[in-house]
Amino acid sequence: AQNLVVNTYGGRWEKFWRSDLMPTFMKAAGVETTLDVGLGKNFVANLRAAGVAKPPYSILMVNENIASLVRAEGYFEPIPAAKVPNLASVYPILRNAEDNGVRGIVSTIGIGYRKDLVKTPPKSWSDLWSNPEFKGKIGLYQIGNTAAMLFLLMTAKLYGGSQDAIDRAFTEIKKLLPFTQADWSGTLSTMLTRGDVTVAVIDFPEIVALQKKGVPVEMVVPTEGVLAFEQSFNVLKNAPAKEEAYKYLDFILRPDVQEMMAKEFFTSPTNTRSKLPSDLAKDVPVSGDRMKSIFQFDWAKVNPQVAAITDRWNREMK
Amino acid sequence: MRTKRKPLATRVADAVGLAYVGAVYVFLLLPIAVIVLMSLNAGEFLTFPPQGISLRWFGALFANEAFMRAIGTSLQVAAIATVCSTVIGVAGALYVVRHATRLREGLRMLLMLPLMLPEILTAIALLFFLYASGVGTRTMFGLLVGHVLVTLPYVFTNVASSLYNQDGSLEQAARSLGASPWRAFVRVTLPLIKPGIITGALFAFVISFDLFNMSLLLKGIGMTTLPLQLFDYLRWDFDPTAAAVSTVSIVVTLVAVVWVDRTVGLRSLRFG
Amino acid sequence: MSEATHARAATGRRTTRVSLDGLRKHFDNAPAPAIAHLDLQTEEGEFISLLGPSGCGKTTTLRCVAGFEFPDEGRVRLNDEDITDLPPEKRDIGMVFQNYALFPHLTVWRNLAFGLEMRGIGKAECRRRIDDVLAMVQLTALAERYPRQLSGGQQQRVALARALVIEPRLLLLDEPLANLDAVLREDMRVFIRELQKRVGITTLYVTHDQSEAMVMSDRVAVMLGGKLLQFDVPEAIYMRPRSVEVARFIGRSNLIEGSVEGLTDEPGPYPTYRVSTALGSVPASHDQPLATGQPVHVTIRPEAIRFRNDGPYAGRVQSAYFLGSTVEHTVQCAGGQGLLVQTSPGRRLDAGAQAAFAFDPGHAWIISAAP
Amino acid sequence: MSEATHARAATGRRTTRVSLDGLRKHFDNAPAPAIAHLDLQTEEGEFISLLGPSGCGKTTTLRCVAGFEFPDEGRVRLNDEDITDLPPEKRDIGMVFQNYALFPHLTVWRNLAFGLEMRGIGKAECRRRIDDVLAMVQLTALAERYPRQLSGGQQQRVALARALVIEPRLLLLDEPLANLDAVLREDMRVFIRELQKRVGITTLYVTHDQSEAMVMSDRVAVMLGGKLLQFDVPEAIYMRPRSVEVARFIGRSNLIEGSVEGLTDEPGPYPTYRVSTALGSVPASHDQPLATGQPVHVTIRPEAIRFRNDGPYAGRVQSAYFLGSTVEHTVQCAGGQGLLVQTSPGRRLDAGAQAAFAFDPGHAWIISAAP
Amino acid sequence: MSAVMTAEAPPRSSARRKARPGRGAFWLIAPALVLIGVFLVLPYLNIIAMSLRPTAAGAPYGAGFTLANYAHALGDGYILGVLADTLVLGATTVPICLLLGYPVAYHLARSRSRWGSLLYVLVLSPLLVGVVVRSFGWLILLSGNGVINRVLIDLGLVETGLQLMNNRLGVTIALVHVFLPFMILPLVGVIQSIDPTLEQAARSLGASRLKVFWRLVLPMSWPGIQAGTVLVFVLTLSAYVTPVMLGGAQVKTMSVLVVQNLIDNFQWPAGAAQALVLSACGMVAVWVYARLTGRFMKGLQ
Ligand SMILES: Nc1ncnc2c1ncn2[C@@H]1O[C@H](COP(=O)(O)OP(=O)(O)OP(=O)(O)O)[C@@H](O)[C@H]1O
Ligand SMILES: Nc1ncnc2c1ncn2[C@@H]1O[C@H](COP(=O)(O)OP(=O)(O)OP(=O)(O)O)[C@@H](O)[C@H]1O
Ligand SMILES: NCCCCNCCCN
Ligand SMILES: [Mg+2]
Ligand SMILES: [Mg+2]
Repeated sequence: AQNLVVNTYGGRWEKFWRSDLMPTFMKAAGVETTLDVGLGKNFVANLRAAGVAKPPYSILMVNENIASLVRAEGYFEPIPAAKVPNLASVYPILRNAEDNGVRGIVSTIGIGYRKDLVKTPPKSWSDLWSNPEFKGKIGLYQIGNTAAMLFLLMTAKLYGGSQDAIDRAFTEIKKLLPFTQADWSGTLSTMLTRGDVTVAVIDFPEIVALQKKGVPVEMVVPTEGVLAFEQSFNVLKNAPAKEEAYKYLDFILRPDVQEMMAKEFFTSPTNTRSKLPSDLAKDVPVSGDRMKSIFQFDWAKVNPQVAAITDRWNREMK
Repeated sequence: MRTKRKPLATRVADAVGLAYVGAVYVFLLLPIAVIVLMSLNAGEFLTFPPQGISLRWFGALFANEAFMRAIGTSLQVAAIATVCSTVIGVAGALYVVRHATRLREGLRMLLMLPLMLPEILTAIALLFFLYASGVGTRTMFGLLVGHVLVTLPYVFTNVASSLYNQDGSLEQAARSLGASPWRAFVRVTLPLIKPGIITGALFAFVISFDLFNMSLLLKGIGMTTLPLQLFDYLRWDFDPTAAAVSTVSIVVTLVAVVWVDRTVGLRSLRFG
Repeated sequence: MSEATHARAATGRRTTRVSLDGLRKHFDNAPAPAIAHLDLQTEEGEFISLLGPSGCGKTTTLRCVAGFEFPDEGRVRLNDEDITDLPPEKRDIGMVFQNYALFPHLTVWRNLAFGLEMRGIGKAECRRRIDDVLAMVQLTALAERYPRQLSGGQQQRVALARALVIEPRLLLLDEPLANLDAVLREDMRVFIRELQKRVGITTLYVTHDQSEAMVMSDRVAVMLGGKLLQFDVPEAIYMRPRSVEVARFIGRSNLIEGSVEGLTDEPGPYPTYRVSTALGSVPASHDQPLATGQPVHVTIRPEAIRFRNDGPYAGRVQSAYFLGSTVEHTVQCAGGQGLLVQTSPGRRLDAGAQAAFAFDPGHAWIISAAP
Repeated sequence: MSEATHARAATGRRTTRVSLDGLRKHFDNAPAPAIAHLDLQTEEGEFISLLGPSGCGKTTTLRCVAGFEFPDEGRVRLNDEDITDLPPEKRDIGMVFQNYALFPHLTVWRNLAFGLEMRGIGKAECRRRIDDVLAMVQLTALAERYPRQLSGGQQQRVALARALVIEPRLLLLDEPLANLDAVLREDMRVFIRELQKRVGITTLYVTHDQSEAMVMSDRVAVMLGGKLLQFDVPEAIYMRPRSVEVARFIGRSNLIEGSVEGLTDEPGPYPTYRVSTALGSVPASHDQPLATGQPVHVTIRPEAIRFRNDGPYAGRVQSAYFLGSTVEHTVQCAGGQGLLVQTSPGRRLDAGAQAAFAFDPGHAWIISAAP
Repeated sequence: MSAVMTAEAPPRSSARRKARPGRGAFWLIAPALVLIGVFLVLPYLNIIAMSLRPTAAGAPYGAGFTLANYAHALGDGYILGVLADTLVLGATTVPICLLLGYPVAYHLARSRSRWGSLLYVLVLSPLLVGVVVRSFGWLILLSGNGVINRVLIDLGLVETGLQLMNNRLGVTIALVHVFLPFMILPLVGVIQSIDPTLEQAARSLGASRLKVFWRLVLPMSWPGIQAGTVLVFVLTLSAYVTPVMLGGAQVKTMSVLVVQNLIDNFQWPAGAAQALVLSACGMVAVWVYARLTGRFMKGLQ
């Protein structure tokens, strides 16, 4: 079999891929892999510089919002159900039209806060606006990070009724100012740890990791629903190792592999057939039926506006 | 003017000056001291002051395959890039100083150009160019080219200035003693401009070892350099391993710098 | 090459005739040629000084011989071998630079070994030759020093030794003493000259110091503006200059304008003429026939004039400087002519004194306007 | 300050006595003191040369006077004002450095203006003074040039002008001619000396070139190893050295060992003794009483010896060098004594010739072993 | 690498012959020319072309050419503001580096201390730590609950923590830190080459130590000041990691904006145009500066 280039992020992601995922996949499928570590946007920059005809990857894992953009440019193709049997048991909300890409890993995003520094813990997203305790102590992401875009679109939905109510969302988020903007999860974690912020929009796996290190933080699944970093897996139209890519995707979607990720990595299993042990329920608060509570957005509508939104965020949120 | 009889006003002025200079040195050292102390932290977090002293994070580092690989890659890239930019830069400086006539200033500007252009834009330009020409980023080639481009001006200025300072009649003396042009270069010019070359190479190495934007875009698929690895690592994990890596790389570079000091003396460091 | 070298080593000396034929060199961007036209032939083993004011083309001439500059016209020959187009390293010429150009990264010993190594000469032979030369320049004890650890005079001797150890066919020296102080310079002059005599190597020596050229040379070539003005033994250059420029440049001299009155029959190695000048009618020698009425200059060296109470000429001493071994007077004569007179301290006159003086016709030399 | 300046400007000259009293300076880490003990008093307007071999403490002395070095002991006084502890900028002393130390970023004009501006002197006065000084050093045309656009001699004159334009109380020159070539050096000597005479400023001049010191100075201070050996007018230093070291250092001299035989009654400005030497019994002068049998040296200058067929002493000419205006002979005498003899070219003897010679007792000077 | 210096002897013609060392040595510069020509100039031509393309959805760029990207980059108040901020950042970092660096350079150049080498290591130290970790060190020092604020609070100098980062101040501090070596090293070289007798000459002409510095040493340091300031300015303009890590969302520099456009938002044509505008401004600034300061260096070769 051909060597398959597999991409992932750094830090704990890379560690998990190297020590667990890749050896297991090798054992299961007999495919040699090369791990490419980076950021979603660098992968895409590479892809676009290379062009549709000669992609450097066969399969690409990126956040769904980014994937949808590249998909529109014709880089990906639908995944044949026959080649990837596990596709069928993925939660329907995580599957795309024509199975052009599938969201295989989900890290849900809610609210995290410092138990010791917050008197009234938040229960819902709206508490961010209403609890005066939080004024100036809120941590959000910079607009370059997917989470910030998710938060914006959700605000539009909550306050304006639909994801299209971007203006309203801006108006509302500006009411949260001043808030601290982190460029990535690690920074936000540090700020929480150090008490520079006491409450943050942050993904749960990050909070769990902090708890394991003994930081007094707690997570809240907001009543309105949760956001999520959805890792979208896409097979390239002109993939140099297409068969191996299918095998890899099928492996990722396997119920047991999803359980393994949840255990080591605190992501929410995306396969309906996965069973989460009860002792994990506290660390992975959103799974099974609650997967429905993940906000979903139409990225095709957002993508053309990304530049304008970024621009506006740059100007207004400071 | 340095004796027993220095007037009081002079001594006071000297003391004030010395205090100012000392403060700048403290400023230079501050973040580095913080990082070294953090790497010795016994606790779980990258915090300051450290919660006890231990070497556990160095253990974690040496056990971390990804970091060790990244360090290896960075050393390899920096070494190759340094060799390339040194060879190209020395030859270029020789031409510009000793042979160029009318084009001298133009050529000098050209060789300094990579320093004048924003690194990130150069990186993107190169990325497109590499794919357009079919080279791509499957290999280290593009990354190396980028590093050589960025480090070339550092070698060039250092070597050029030591060539300017070197007396041209030495080469002629060698010729009149029967040395061919090549042997005159190897036996006389080269040893004499060695400090310039080593200084330039030192800069090239240190700069390449820490190059971020260029590496971010041009790194070969499946590889990573230390600054990238650190950046990616800190994105997700904020434990003192990152500080430990930095401490190790400070120590490694320090050894290199001390070696340079022993061979050519840091006092020969010049720039521009 | 190594065979030839051995032959040379055996004899220990190599004498060569240098011949510059119609040399011309005009640098780009230069208003005038650095060498306008130069013909110069030496004998074997001669010590020749190129003497002239700054910018007259001395260095350029030497560099053409060494091969660092290629003449526009003309040929450079060593013993009839045309070397004009050879690169410097094939010419087998030893050169001593004004700033010595010692290799600062090599010890004295390795500086000397450099040229021998370039010739592929074996270890033992190298050692022997370097030992010899070091002894010759009295630097044996300093072989392991680096150039910067040597005094100016010592560096100078290393530079000389380095040029000599390759036993070159010809030795070129470009103002090798210009960087030394007066005391050291005097010592080195004697040293170089005696060494050259002992080794017997043909030498071209560039200087703009006339006394240096006088003391050291078998013959002196006086240059001006890229041309050769006079090429002769030092005494002839000093006593019998062919042109006003040479007289002015070589030593202090009194130049008196005048016109030829006629030949006399005074005895002497050269015919004596009478010349009508501001001082009156003056006897002076010349070796060429001169026409009556021809405008000429008479040159008289300051030390050739003697104060004598019965002297035929008179003037007033304006100043007298004590120079150690001599006293130098300026004398204002009748007719407005100023004269320089040098005497021993015992015969000095003080400023303000009236002076009568005389000189031998043999010490007054005529320079004819059209040479 | 500005009032004083005007007073000065009016007179145009400021003369000063310098007095160094018991100066001592020992650098840290130096094995011996740079100045061991120095007493030296000048008259107003005198031109004094400090003469001595390298390392004898000349520069250190000057730097103590200028205020760049503070002496360990002793005082520096100008006209009885003790300036030992003043910083250099308050001393009002003009200094000319060996390498000129012209400010490369300023034009000639602004180099000269520097010291005046430091004194807060007004524009018009500045202009007047600079114009004057520029005319004096003949550089008016070059006022807008930068130092690097000037020749060595021109730079030298700018340095001089810059020191003079502030109308200092004292002028210090530290080997200001050492970087010039021989021809230019001679010109500059005369130039400096005449300028100094015209301005009348007291001057300390450092050199290690004895002929320079001789030509230029009113008095010469000969130093060795941080001590003053002799301080006198040039002629006395030359003709009547007080020690063997002075005789050796000043000019070429013949030093003959001997012992006093007794006083003669020959006439002359100084008593004449007979001294028993390798040449035989020799008449020589001295100004102090000497005991019979006392070991002494006799010094005779080469130019004081004359070849004369009836001369009382004999030897063999070993070499004869033509030096232009003179010829220098080495003569080997009976008893193994070697002598240097300098004659005019007309009286030369060739190498190998037998020579008889003589000298005046007035030109042979006795140096007593214990001074 | 053979036959480095000069070519062979010139032809044996008796016409005007010249030594032409330049020709044979041309290949010495060839590798550098190839490297820069092929891997810098050509790619930039491509970028320039790209900056003239229209933006398009569903493709990297649209067909045809337009000046719209430049019109936007140069016409939009916000972008111009960021550009101005960036230039101002350069223009503040440079003098601070100079102010901090000059005394250190002077001390280093004039000290004959045995610790000289150690001091050089100290000066170089910011370069020995990677940019990411170095910035992180500053983060630890400057953040709201950072070391500096805690010390200040413990000493009772302030009540609540000062805002030392996520603003221009933090970015400037970190940039000054890392670029100081680039200011100090050229200065050391120049100051070392100032002849100490010049200072003595000035003093003997009546200048106090302060005046000597002001009228002599400083003007003569201009070549070093120029080299250092240009270097620091140019490096500041293209700094990326430091503004991102210490500026938070509050400090946007052109580099950050360009990366956002080119990398995050895939707005290649617009990003390229902005980047080129930045480069052009930088180069023009350097050129004007070199022109202006050139006057101060007239006498200094
Ligand atoms: N490379 C060159 N390019 C142009 N002109 C030159 C070059 N080298 C020398 N010249 C000019 O040629 C003339 C002769 O120069 P050369 O160096 O031979 O003089 P020189 O007699 O050695 O003088 P000096 O005593 O000052 O050393 C001078 O006018 C000089 O300016
Ligand atoms: N800064 C110093 N530290 C230690 N020793 C010094 C220093 N300056 C001078 N000396 C020593 O003091 C002695 C006198 O030095 P000085 O410079 O006065 O000599 P000089 O007569 O001017 O010699 P030269 O003719 O070589 O210039 C020398 O032995 C010198 O080595
Ligand atoms: N811990 C959650 C990781 C989600 C990955 N998102 C990457 C976004 C990069 N911009
Ligand atoms: Mg010359
Ligand atoms: Mg001295």
